[in-house]
Amino acid sequence: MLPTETQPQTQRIRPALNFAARRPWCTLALLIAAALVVGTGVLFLLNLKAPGLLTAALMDALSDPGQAPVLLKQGLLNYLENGWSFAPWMLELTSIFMVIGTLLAVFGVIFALTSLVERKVLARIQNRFGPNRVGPWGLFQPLADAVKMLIKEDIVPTGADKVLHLLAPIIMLVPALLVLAILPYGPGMAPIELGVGILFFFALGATTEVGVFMAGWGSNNKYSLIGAMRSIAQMISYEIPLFLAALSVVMLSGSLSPDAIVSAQSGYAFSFVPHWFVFTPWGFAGFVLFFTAALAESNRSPFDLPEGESELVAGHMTEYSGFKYAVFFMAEYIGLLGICGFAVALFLGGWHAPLPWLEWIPGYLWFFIKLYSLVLLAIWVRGTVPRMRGDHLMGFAWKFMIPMGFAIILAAAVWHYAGGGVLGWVASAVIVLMPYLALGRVVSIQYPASRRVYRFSES
Amino acid sequence: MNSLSEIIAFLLISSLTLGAAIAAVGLRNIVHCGLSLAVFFVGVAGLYLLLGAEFIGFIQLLVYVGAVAVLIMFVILLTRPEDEAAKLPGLRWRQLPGVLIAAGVFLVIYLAIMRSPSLLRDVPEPAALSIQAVGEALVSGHLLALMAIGVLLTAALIGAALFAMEGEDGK
Amino acid sequence: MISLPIFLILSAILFSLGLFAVLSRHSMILLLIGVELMLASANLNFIAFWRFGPHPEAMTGALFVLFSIAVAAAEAAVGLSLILLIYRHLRSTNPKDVNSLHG
Amino acid sequence: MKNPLTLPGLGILKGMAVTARNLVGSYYGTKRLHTISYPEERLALPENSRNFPFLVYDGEDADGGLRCTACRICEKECPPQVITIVPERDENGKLTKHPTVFDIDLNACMSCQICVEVCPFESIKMDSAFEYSSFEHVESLVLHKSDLAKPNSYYHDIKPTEATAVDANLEAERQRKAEAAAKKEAALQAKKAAAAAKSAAADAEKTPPTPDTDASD
Repeated sequence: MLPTETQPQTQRIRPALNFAARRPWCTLALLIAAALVVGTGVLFLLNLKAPGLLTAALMDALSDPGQAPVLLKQGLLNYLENGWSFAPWMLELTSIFMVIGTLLAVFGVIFALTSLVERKVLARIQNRFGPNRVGPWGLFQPLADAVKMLIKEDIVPTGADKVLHLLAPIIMLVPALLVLAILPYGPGMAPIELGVGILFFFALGATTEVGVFMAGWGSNNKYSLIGAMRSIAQMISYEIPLFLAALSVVMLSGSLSPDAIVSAQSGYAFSFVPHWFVFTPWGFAGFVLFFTAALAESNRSPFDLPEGESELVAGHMTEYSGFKYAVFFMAEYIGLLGICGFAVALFLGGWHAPLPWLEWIPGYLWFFIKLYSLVLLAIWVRGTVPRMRGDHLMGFAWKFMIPMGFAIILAAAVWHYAGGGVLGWVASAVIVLMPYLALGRVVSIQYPASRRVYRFSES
Repeated sequence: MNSLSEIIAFLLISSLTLGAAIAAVGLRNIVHCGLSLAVFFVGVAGLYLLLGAEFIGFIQLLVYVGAVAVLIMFVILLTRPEDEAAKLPGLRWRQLPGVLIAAGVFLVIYLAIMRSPSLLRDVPEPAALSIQAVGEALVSGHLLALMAIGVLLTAALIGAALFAMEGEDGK
Repeated sequence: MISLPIFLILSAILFSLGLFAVLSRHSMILLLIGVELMLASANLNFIAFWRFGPHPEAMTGALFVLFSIAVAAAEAAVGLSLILLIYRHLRSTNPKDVNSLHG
Repeated sequence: MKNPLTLPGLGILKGMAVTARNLVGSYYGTKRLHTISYPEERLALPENSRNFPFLVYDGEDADGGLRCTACRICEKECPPQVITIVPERDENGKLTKHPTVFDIDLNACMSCQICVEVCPFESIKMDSAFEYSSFEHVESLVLHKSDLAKPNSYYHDIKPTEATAVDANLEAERQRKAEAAAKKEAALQAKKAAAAAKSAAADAEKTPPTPDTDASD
C-alpha cells in the first residue's frame, strides 16, 4: 500500500451507497427514471377507467396554480368516485390519506433539507465547507444519515424502563406531527380548520413535556434525568411568553383559528406595506418574543442547555441510538418547522404575498418561503449566540420575557382602542419600548456580561 | 351521537381512560402512576372532544397534561426515598375498607343513575362551544367568579412558591 | 346508544377509583392523584350534563368546568408544595407518618 | 452596559452581523476558509512533520542500495519494540552488512524518532506520509522492507534541508573515511617502505638478500 494514494478507501461501504457516493448524477438519473417508470405505470393503471376525468382533474389543477393542491385532490376524488365508484367511506379515507401523505412527504423533504442546510450554514458561518461528500454539494447527505441511523444498533440500557424508553420518542413525534394538521398553508388549505387552533397547538406543546420526562426517566441515566428536568423546566417557563405573544394576536384578530388570523392580516397599507401584525410596534415585539420563546420551546441554541454536550452528553437523548434517536431528531426538527409555521401564521401574514404585485405566486409557496426564512433565521441565531447558563435562562424567562409579554398585550390593547393610526403607533411603541429598556437594564445589571477570567488556562 | 365511528371512538377513548385510571391508582411504581395519570388526562380530554367541548378539551390538555401531571412527576422525583426504589406496597387486606367504601359509593351512584329514566332523554347535538360565547359569558355573567379565580390562582401561586421555597430557618 | 347514563357511569367508576386511591394508598402523591381523578370525573359529569342537558346554549356546565380546572390547578400546586414541605420535614410521603398531632 | 442609551440586545444583532459576514464571505474567496477539501486538495506538509520511519536507499536498486547495514541498533533502542531486523548471511553463514527482513509494526510505533537518532548510517528517517488507514492490522500496517525502502530523491522531496545536510554529512564521512583509508594506506606503505629499507639496510649490513624476500617484495 502506498501511503500517497489519493483515493479514499471505500471498498467496505455498502455497495449501493458506494455507487451513489461515487456517481451522484448517475444515481439521480436512475432515481428519476425509476420514478418515471412507476409514474407511467400508475397513470396507465389509473387511465383504465374514465380517463377524461383524470385529465380534467390535472387540467383543473394546472389552470389555477394558487389552488392547485385542493383542485387536484378534489379532481382525483371525483375521478375515484365516478371512475372507480368508490363508496363514501372509501372516499373519506382516501381524502384523509392523500392529505396525510402530502404533508408527510413535503415536511419529510423539508426536514431532510433542513438537516443538511443547517450543517452547511453553520459550517459556512464558522468558515468551513460543511458536508460536501455525498452527492453534488452533499445533497444526498440526509439519505446517508438516514441509512446510517437505520442500520445502527438499537441499544436499550439494562436498567431502563423498557416501555417508557420505547414510547418516549413516539410521544415526542406525534404532537410535532399533529401540529402540521392545523397550519394554514394557503387560502382554504389548512388540513383541519379548527376553531381553537392556537389552543390545540399549545396543548400539543404541553404534551411534549411528558415525552421528555419519559425519555429522561426511562433511560435510567443521570444525564438523561437531569437533562429532562432542565428541558421540562425550560419548556414550562418559555411556554408562558409564547402564549402571551400569541395572545396579543388572538386579542386583535378576535379568533383562535389560524385561518381567521391569517385572513385578518390581508390587504396593504399605502398599497405596498402589508397589513401583517409584524409591521406594528406590538406585533414586532410580539414576533421577536414569540420567536425567542419558540427557540427555547424547541430546545434550540442558545437555549439548548438541556442537551448541552459539555455537561450532559445529550440530555434526555443520551441513551438513545439508531432509529429511536432518529425519531427524536425528526421530532425536534418537525417541532421547529411547526412552531415557525405558527409564527408565520400569527405575525408574518401566513400565505399573503409581501407586495401586491407578487400575488401571482401561489399562497402556499409564500407560506413555505416565510417558514423556511424563519428556519434559516433560527440556524443563523444558532451559529451566532453561545449557550446560556441555567440561571440566566430561567431569569431571562421570568424576569424579562414574561413581563414583556404583558407589556405587549397592553400595547395591543392600546393599539386596538386607538384604532391604529399615528396615536396607536406612538402609544403602543412607547408601551413596548419603555419596559424593554427598563427590563433590559435590570437584566443586564442583574446578570452582568463580563469578560471571562481563565484562572488556569490563560497565561 | 350514534354513528358507528363515534361509538368506536367512545369505546376506544373510554377504555383508554379507564385503563389509565386503574393504572394510576393501582400500579406499584409511583412514576408509572404519574405517567398513567397523564394518559388519563389525555383520555378525559378526548371525552370532552367527543362531547363537543373542544375548548374545554384543549384547556384540559394544556393545564392537566402540560402542568399538573408534569408537576406531580417533578414532586415524585423530588420526594423519592433514597434507600428504596420508588415502589409502593401492593394490595393488602387492610386496604379492604377503602375498596368496600369505593365500591359502595359506585353502587349508590350506579343505582341512582339507573333509576332516573329522565336521563335517557334524546337531545339533538348542540352547537359546538363557541369561544366568543364563552368569553362573553366569562366577562359578563361570571365576572365575579373570574375575578375570584384570578385572586385564588395568585394566592395559590404565591403560597405554593412560599411553601416550596427552602426557608432561612433550616428545613 | 351513547347517551348521558353511559358517561355518568364512566365518571362514577372514575370517581370510585379516585376514592379508593384516597382511602387506601400509602402515599400522599397517590392521594393527590386520587383527588385529581375525582375532580376529573366531576368535570366529566358537568360536560356530559351540558351536552345532554336541556339548555346547552347557557354553557353553565362548560363554564363551571373552566373554573373547576383553574381551582384544580391551584389545588395541585398547593397540595404538591405541601407534600414537598412534609417530605423535607419527615423524609417520607406516607400519610401515616404525619402523626405528630396524633393524641 | 456602560452607555445607558445602548439598546439591550444590540450585542446579539452585532454578533449576527459578524456571522452573516462570515457566511457570505466564505463563498467569495478562500481567504476566510480555515479548511480545504482534503482528498482533492492537500496542504503542503511542513518540512519537519514526521509520522513513521522509512529506509533510504541510494541509487536505483531498492534492495541493494539500502544504507541499512543491519546493525540492529534501532531494533534495540526502539521503545515499543516495533522493529524486527534479520541480517543477511552469505553462503558461509557469515553476517553481511545487509538486512533480509526489516519490518516496522506501525500499530505500535509511537513516532518517537529514536531510531533515527541512533542510526549511525543515516539509513532510517522519518516519513511524513499519514494515510495509512486500513481495515485490518497485519497486512497493511506491518510494513516490510520493500514498503519501507524509499529512494534518496524522495527524502529530498519531503525534507530538502535535512536531506541535503545528511548528504553532506555522508559525503564528508566518506571523504573522511577515504582520507583515513588513504592515510592508513600511506602509513602502511611508509611503514612497509621503512621496514623494507630497514631490512635492506640490515641485509646490506649483515647478509645478502635471500631470493625469497626478493620475490615477496
